[in-house]
Amino acid sequence: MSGPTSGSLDGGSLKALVDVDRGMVSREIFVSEAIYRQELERVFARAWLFLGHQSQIPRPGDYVVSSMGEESVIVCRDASGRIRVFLNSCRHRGMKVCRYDEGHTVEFQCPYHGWSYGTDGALVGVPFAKDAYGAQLDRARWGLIEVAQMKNYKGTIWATWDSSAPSFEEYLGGYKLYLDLLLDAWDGREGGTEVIGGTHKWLIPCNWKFPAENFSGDRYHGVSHRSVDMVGIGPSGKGRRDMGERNQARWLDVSFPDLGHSMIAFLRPHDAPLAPAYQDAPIVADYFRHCEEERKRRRGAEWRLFGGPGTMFPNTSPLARQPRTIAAWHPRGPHQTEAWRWYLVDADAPAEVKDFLRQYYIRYSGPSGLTEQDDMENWNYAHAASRGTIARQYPYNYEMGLGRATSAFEDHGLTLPGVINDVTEANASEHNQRGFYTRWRQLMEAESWGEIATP
Amino acid sequence: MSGPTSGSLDGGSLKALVDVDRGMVSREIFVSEAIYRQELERVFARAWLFLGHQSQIPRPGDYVVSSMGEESVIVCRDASGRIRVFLNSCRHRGMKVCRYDEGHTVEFQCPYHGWSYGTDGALVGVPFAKDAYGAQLDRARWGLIEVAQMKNYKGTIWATWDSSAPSFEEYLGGYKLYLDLLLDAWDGREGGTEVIGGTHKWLIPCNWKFPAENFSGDRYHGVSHRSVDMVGIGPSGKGRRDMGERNQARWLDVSFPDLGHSMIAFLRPHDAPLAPAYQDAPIVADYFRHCEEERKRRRGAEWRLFGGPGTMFPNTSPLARQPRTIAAWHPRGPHQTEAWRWYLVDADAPAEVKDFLRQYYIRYSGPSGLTEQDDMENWNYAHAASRGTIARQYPYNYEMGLGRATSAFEDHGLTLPGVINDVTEANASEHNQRGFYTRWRQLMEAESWGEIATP
Amino acid sequence: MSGPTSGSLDGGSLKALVDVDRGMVSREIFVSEAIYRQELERVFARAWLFLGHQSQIPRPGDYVVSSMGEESVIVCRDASGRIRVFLNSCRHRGMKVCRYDEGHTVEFQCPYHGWSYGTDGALVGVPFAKDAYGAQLDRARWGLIEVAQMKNYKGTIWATWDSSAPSFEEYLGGYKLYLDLLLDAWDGREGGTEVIGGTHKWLIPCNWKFPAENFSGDRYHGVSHRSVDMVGIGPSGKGRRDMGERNQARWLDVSFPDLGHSMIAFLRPHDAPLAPAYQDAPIVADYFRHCEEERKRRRGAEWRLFGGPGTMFPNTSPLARQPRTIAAWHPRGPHQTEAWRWYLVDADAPAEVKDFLRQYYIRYSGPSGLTEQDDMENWNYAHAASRGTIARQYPYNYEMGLGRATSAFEDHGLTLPGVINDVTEANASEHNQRGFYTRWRQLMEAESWGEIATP
Amino acid sequence: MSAESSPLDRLLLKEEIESFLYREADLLDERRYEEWLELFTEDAHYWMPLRRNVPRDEPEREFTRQGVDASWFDEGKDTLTRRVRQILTGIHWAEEPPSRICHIISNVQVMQARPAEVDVRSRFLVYRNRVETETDFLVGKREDVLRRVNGDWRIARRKIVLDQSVLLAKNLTMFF
Amino acid sequence: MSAESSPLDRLLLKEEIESFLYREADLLDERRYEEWLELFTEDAHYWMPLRRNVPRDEPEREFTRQGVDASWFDEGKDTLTRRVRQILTGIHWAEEPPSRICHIISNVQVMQARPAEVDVRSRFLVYRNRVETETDFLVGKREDVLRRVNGDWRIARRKIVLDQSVLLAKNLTMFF
Amino acid sequence: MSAESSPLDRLLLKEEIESFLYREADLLDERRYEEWLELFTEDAHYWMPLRRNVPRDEPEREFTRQGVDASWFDEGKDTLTRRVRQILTGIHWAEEPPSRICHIISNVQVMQARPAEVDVRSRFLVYRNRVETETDFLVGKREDVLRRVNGDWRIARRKIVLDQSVLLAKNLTMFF
Ligand code: FES
Ligand code: FES
Ligand code: FES
Ligand SMILES: [Fe+3]
Ligand SMILES: [Fe+3]
Ligand SMILES: [Fe+3]
Repeated sequence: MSGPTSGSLDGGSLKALVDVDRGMVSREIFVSEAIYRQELERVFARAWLFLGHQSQIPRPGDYVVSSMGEESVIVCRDASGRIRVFLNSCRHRGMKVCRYDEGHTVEFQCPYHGWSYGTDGALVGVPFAKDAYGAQLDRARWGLIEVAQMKNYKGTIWATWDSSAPSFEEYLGGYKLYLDLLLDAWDGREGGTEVIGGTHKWLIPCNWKFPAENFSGDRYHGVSHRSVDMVGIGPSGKGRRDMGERNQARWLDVSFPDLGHSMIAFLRPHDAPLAPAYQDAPIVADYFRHCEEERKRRRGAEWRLFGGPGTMFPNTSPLARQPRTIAAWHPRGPHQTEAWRWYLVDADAPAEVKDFLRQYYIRYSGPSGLTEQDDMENWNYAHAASRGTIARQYPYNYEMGLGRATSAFEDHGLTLPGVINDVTEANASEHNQRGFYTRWRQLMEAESWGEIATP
Repeated sequence: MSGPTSGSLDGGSLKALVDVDRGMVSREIFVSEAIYRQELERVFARAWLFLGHQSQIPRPGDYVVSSMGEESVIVCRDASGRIRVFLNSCRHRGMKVCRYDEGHTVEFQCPYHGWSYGTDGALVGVPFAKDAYGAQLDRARWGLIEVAQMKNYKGTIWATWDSSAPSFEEYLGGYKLYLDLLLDAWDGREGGTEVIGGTHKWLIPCNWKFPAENFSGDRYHGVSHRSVDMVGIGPSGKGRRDMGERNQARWLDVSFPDLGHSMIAFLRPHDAPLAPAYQDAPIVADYFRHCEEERKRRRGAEWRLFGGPGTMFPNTSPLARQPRTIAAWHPRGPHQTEAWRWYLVDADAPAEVKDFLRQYYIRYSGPSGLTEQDDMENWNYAHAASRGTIARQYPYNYEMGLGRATSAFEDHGLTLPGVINDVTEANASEHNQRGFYTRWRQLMEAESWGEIATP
Repeated sequence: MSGPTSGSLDGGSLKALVDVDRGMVSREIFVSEAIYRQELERVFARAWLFLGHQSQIPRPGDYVVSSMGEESVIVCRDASGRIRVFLNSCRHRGMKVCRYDEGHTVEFQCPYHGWSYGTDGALVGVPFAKDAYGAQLDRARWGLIEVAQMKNYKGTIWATWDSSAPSFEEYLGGYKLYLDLLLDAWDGREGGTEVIGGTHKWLIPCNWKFPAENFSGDRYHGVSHRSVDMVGIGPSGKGRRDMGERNQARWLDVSFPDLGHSMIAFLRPHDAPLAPAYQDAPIVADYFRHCEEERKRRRGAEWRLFGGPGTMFPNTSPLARQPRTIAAWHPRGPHQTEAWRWYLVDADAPAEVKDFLRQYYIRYSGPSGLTEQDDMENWNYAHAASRGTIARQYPYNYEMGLGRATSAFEDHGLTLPGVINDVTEANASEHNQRGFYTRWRQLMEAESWGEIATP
Repeated sequence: MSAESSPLDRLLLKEEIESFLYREADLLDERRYEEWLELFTEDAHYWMPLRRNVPRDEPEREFTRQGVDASWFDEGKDTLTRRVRQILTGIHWAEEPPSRICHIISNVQVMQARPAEVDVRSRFLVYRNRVETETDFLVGKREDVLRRVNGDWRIARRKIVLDQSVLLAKNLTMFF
Repeated sequence: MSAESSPLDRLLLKEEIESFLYREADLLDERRYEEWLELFTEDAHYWMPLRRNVPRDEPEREFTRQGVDASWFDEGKDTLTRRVRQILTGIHWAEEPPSRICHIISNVQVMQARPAEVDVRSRFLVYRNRVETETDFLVGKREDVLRRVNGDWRIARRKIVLDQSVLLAKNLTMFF
Repeated sequence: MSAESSPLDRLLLKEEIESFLYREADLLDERRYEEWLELFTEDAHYWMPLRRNVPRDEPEREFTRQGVDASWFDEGKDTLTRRVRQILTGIHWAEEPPSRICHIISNVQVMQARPAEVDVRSRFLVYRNRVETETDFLVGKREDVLRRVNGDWRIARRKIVLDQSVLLAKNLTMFF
């Protein structure tokens, strides 16, 4: 019976499957049914997961439906304006209480027998309550199932089902600096970002870890995107993005192995001018040049740091720069992933800037994006070709850049958190992916958060 | 290997999953693969299942294909006119011997190698029998696999694979009185019903127990059907059905927990006149008024009793009154049900009456029925929203009307069999559903019928 | 976790499922998930499998993609002209390196990160090799995964993943004489066959063993094909094929139980003239008459032997005569098979002959073939009707012709290898099928080839 | 067609009919159900029989009989109207949220033209997608009798032949 | 089209062709196979090649070659007739019970008109549903040469391009 | 349609449009992408919004808004051209090997004709099959504005309404 503890793997077998130190990871963890079930219980039922952005539900009574692991959740603002997150399933017979993607309501009425729940999850309406139930039903115990912890971090909404999970701040740890590269306004002010209306949602026939590890720091798959680089869709009309600022910067693979988070980051020279960007659109170029100067003023040396794609463990991928997006990779069985994609802009950027970015974002990203179409193709057939009896006997290779990282990165007096592999010369490494699987194995082995020493 | 005894659950775990006394039932029993496999072995391979109506196969040689659990069976009349039920699979290499839904034949010839079987199941034809097999093949041992017990009860055909199962009469027990409300003629004569030509067959994406428990006695889901009540499809032009007779009656939830059968029933006042019904069609109204008077004459006080939907354990649902139908909920995996629906009328009712009822039945029932379309929607998404890692940790609530039932129901000298919960005041209860799961657990726990004391 | 040894069945349970001596085989072996997984590991990962024909890849750099078990393999000619067989999965992240069915190349470049492999499987190209990997990556250890043994036998290409498997010659054993009936030129010269361009590939909803055992020697399913016999598609305009030569011959079911191979064979009288054939096409008739005379001259008494369908264990089916084809039955889950079909002709037959045969082959064979369309229908519904809880309790019957075979066949001084059942009188037997399952059980029980004494 | 009518007349008639059926599809898929109802005559009959698997030589057993046996639909304008009203309540859960439906209409043929009526055949592929991933394909044929009612075409009879026996959908909330 | 023909002529011709193809679809789906055969000329050729996955710049390798390589169909009227006869025996198990088949025909184009022949293109979605839940979708294009034989159109050549490589059906008992 | 135009004029216009759309489908499915691009005006706009599940009485929330919200496509001729160029590189892996695509186009309607432009509606079933068994069905509607540019029709605007919310395909490398 596929109950809570079914098929759980002891540390031993996991250690054999995921040997990070030697850079070997078994294909089993991508294709095995049993490992997948354990992931649902030990990763997705415990970890902090990304749900959406506060700008999707500005007013009390606004709600949007999101997903945690395989399950549907309601994210809404209660009457008091607090954001609440509930399992989208009635306590009576489990009916999916809300089948709309978003809207505004005072309560959620179940269409099966009519139990209704307030925006605070309380069971407020029960047909024939007095006559049929009398004292039998203790309403207080039968409200919607709420997440154990919820966090609104700079407008992004996160939650976990596990009350013993570390606080969001602990869970985020030193990664804060890098996540903020996405969430702070371009001019360096805290927060100040919003999402463009409309979330891309689509199905990919691969295990959720393919996109998660790819975004965590795969600088190596240039071949995947050579065709788009040839035709050019970038903000300056060439390539995928503006490379000027990258080319003059140090390339850093930043990982927090004890947290599982990572990002591709860049560090500008301490003494270089701004590289030109957004040359297809003067207004946009002006806006960002202005923002950069503001940011420099506000942040000082830290201004030199800018980000690329990354993954916040387990399945949230911020992309801090070009294009500026955030993705969630929802598991849908071991062989399928449902991808959700949000697009971010500075809330108070001029309309022309938002419009320009929106068009760039969608021609780059997701199933219609010239760039990512090829990622999907590769994840699809990499997964499919790894399922076989023979294939599963051969591990994937994560040796690239083994043993080259430092925990004490410093550049002209600027220190950066995380275990950092400078790949300016190497071009790429699998440092971030190794960090991802280090944390993955830790959660998969542990019976509970208690066993996991917080850094 | 998913053999006969694979994954069988001991009583302990089942007890934890189904706690009827407290009105708690785990979602696992609806979504677990292992529990489903055990149901096929311990419920569907043992219980008496409904197959069809004798009026579908009037003459010797007539046959109709039906279903038991996941498997196809041939229901036919042999040369002697006896009704026989066989597994629809050749003994040689398993070919589905009959791929037609119904017809007339003298034998069933297998299209693969041509073994042919008489309408009595005997292996009557074997190509090259003498030369190829000689004495090797003992034909007597290789006829079609026949059910262990078959019963034609008032025209309805039932069977079980288990020779140690109680007789149909024992299995039916005190529920006879209620099943007869469907099967006897409206005027009180024994039997005398027939089915309208054509069986509705369709797939529902939910576990088979959703419809089974819903029909067993769910008076509580009025919200599901509010839209059809608003537009009105009833025989008097309003609502879903004629409520007059119900409104003046006592509402009884009747369950036989030790059998698993149940029905929503009604008891007229001992002294009230007939409420008007079928006001859209004078001829029909006259017919039923006449029948009710006849019935009163024939049945005396018992006439006061009339029925609604019910479920005869495990998966047969008679609906005794408006609309008068019988349904079988065939399991098709834990997450899918194939519903079959037959429509009943008095065999000797006038053509206008049959015609009126036929149209009412199909605008009410099944996938094109204005009423039941919404049931399917609810069962679909109640099931889907119950599959998740978190959802499965929360039981369904069956507390409604706990501890209010009596085993000694009496009204003005009329006693009724079964454990009865009078919900005239309460409007609804989950008494019948609790009875259903009591029996379900009993069969799932028992190694054999021997372990189950017949009441 | 569905790892290498998961769910493996001990000999005991297999013995109970496959009782060849009594001619009983459980339906479980066709429908059980666990048995299927064990087949992938113990049959398909060990046995010699058919991949294609050398005439598909004449020049160095030519390749064709084929299948072993569930997995895709690349069959190519390396620069030196040697035929090599590789798992079609990149060593880095598993990407399907070649997604084309056939072509010509100097290397296979992976579309994900660009590792490239030579036609000899060597990892020849690694982006940023020096900078990103340096010494970390030992290229010699990360070439494409190559089969353990490969054999080009008279133009047909075979391979096995198991280095401890017997050589192809041992594995083929005495079956050589019969396989050569397909692979030698009609006029008796060794080899000299080629395949027509284009391989039929299609999906059948049944277990792979249905077609495998059917081709192994099912003379008994004439009923399946009665309709095509009535309309006539044979080379002489009547029936399915020319029966003249069969009708005057002895019918032999030839099996090698310790190898699992078998064929339907025929032995001409030692003193009879050639029966007429190909009467629809004089040129073709002349060609074959001429070839037969040549063959008689070359082969002497052995000329009397000609072949029909057969199966070389586990999943390759040569059909030596009319129509002259070879099939591979690729497992695609317990309930699905992907069939591949190649069509053979004498390489130097006249164009008219090749053209005539091509048209005959495809009107007979595969999903558009008037004959085999009905086989697919039977395999589909025989499998489907064998999955149920009750059906699985009843074994299939393989009693036909039990105990009638001899290991010392002789006719007018001509002896033939194999255990032979003369069915000239009996018309049919299940001798060959029993041999197939004897070998099947042997491989399924054995932990390794070491345990299996080679005959 | 009436013998005397010219090829061009026939073509123009067919064009009218085709436009009518395409417009009908628009009304349905844009959820303009009340306008759709107006396309039916007051005495309209809308029927979809059940289908059985029977031997090739017993075609008369394949379809359930009109007016006698059960069917998927056997409607007059009254019940069609109630179905529409039910959807418009906004609490007909099976259509809430509304499905995304596409009527691919093809093979339009005018079989016979009488003074005021024409017999029309067409085929449909009805695609339904709803909520997240729920998807149905319903494929088959329609036989209509269209009647000209003061200048406009109306549907007087529609027989729908669905090419399924076991219905491969949980319900039939869409129209055909 | 021949240069001189007027738009109206072309339109009337196209209408003729369309009606012909729709009528053909009716004959097939109503299992009137013998009437369907009459739509073919005596020298008709009916061909469905196999398809391979090959690089974009090697299109010549994609289809198997007529008269040389294997194919799904490579038929004259004689074998088509035998296929029909086989179905009508009532013991062609693959079509017993008969499948429920629907030919959705679309994108009809008259490419070229010669005195007695026209080149016609069309697309098909062939839906097959049989027994209980068995369902296949076969989608692709047809290239026909229709010939006028004493007043009636006949199919002289039909090339069928199925948009699949591995056939996603257990057999091809239906016609295209 | 413009009031004065005769039924025959309208029919001939519709025929022109239909042929245009069928020819477009041929160019796409034959992978003649550069010729396909020529069918668009220089100022062409090609847009496919996202769809949400919302209550029946809030239809305005169903589609993402043009020029403001995210969408599947929001293209000018420039990006369409880049998409085509990318496919033609031969290393756009998502289309290598090339997919087998079929555009079933139906329900073609000329809604309105202005001097130089017509509003056209049509429906599509886009079938994609690639590599071995990968298969997608994408079904929906198109609203085009076609413009006559020195004698030939060109696509000036195309709005594509896909009848899905969660996209049931891994990518959208095909055109609509
Ligand atoms: S399921 Fe929600 S009220 Fe019953
Ligand atoms: S399977 Fe029925 S005769 Fe062989
Ligand atoms: S998967 Fe092949 S190079 Fe990375
Ligand atoms: Fe990428
Ligand atoms: Fe209900
Ligand atoms: Fe056969």
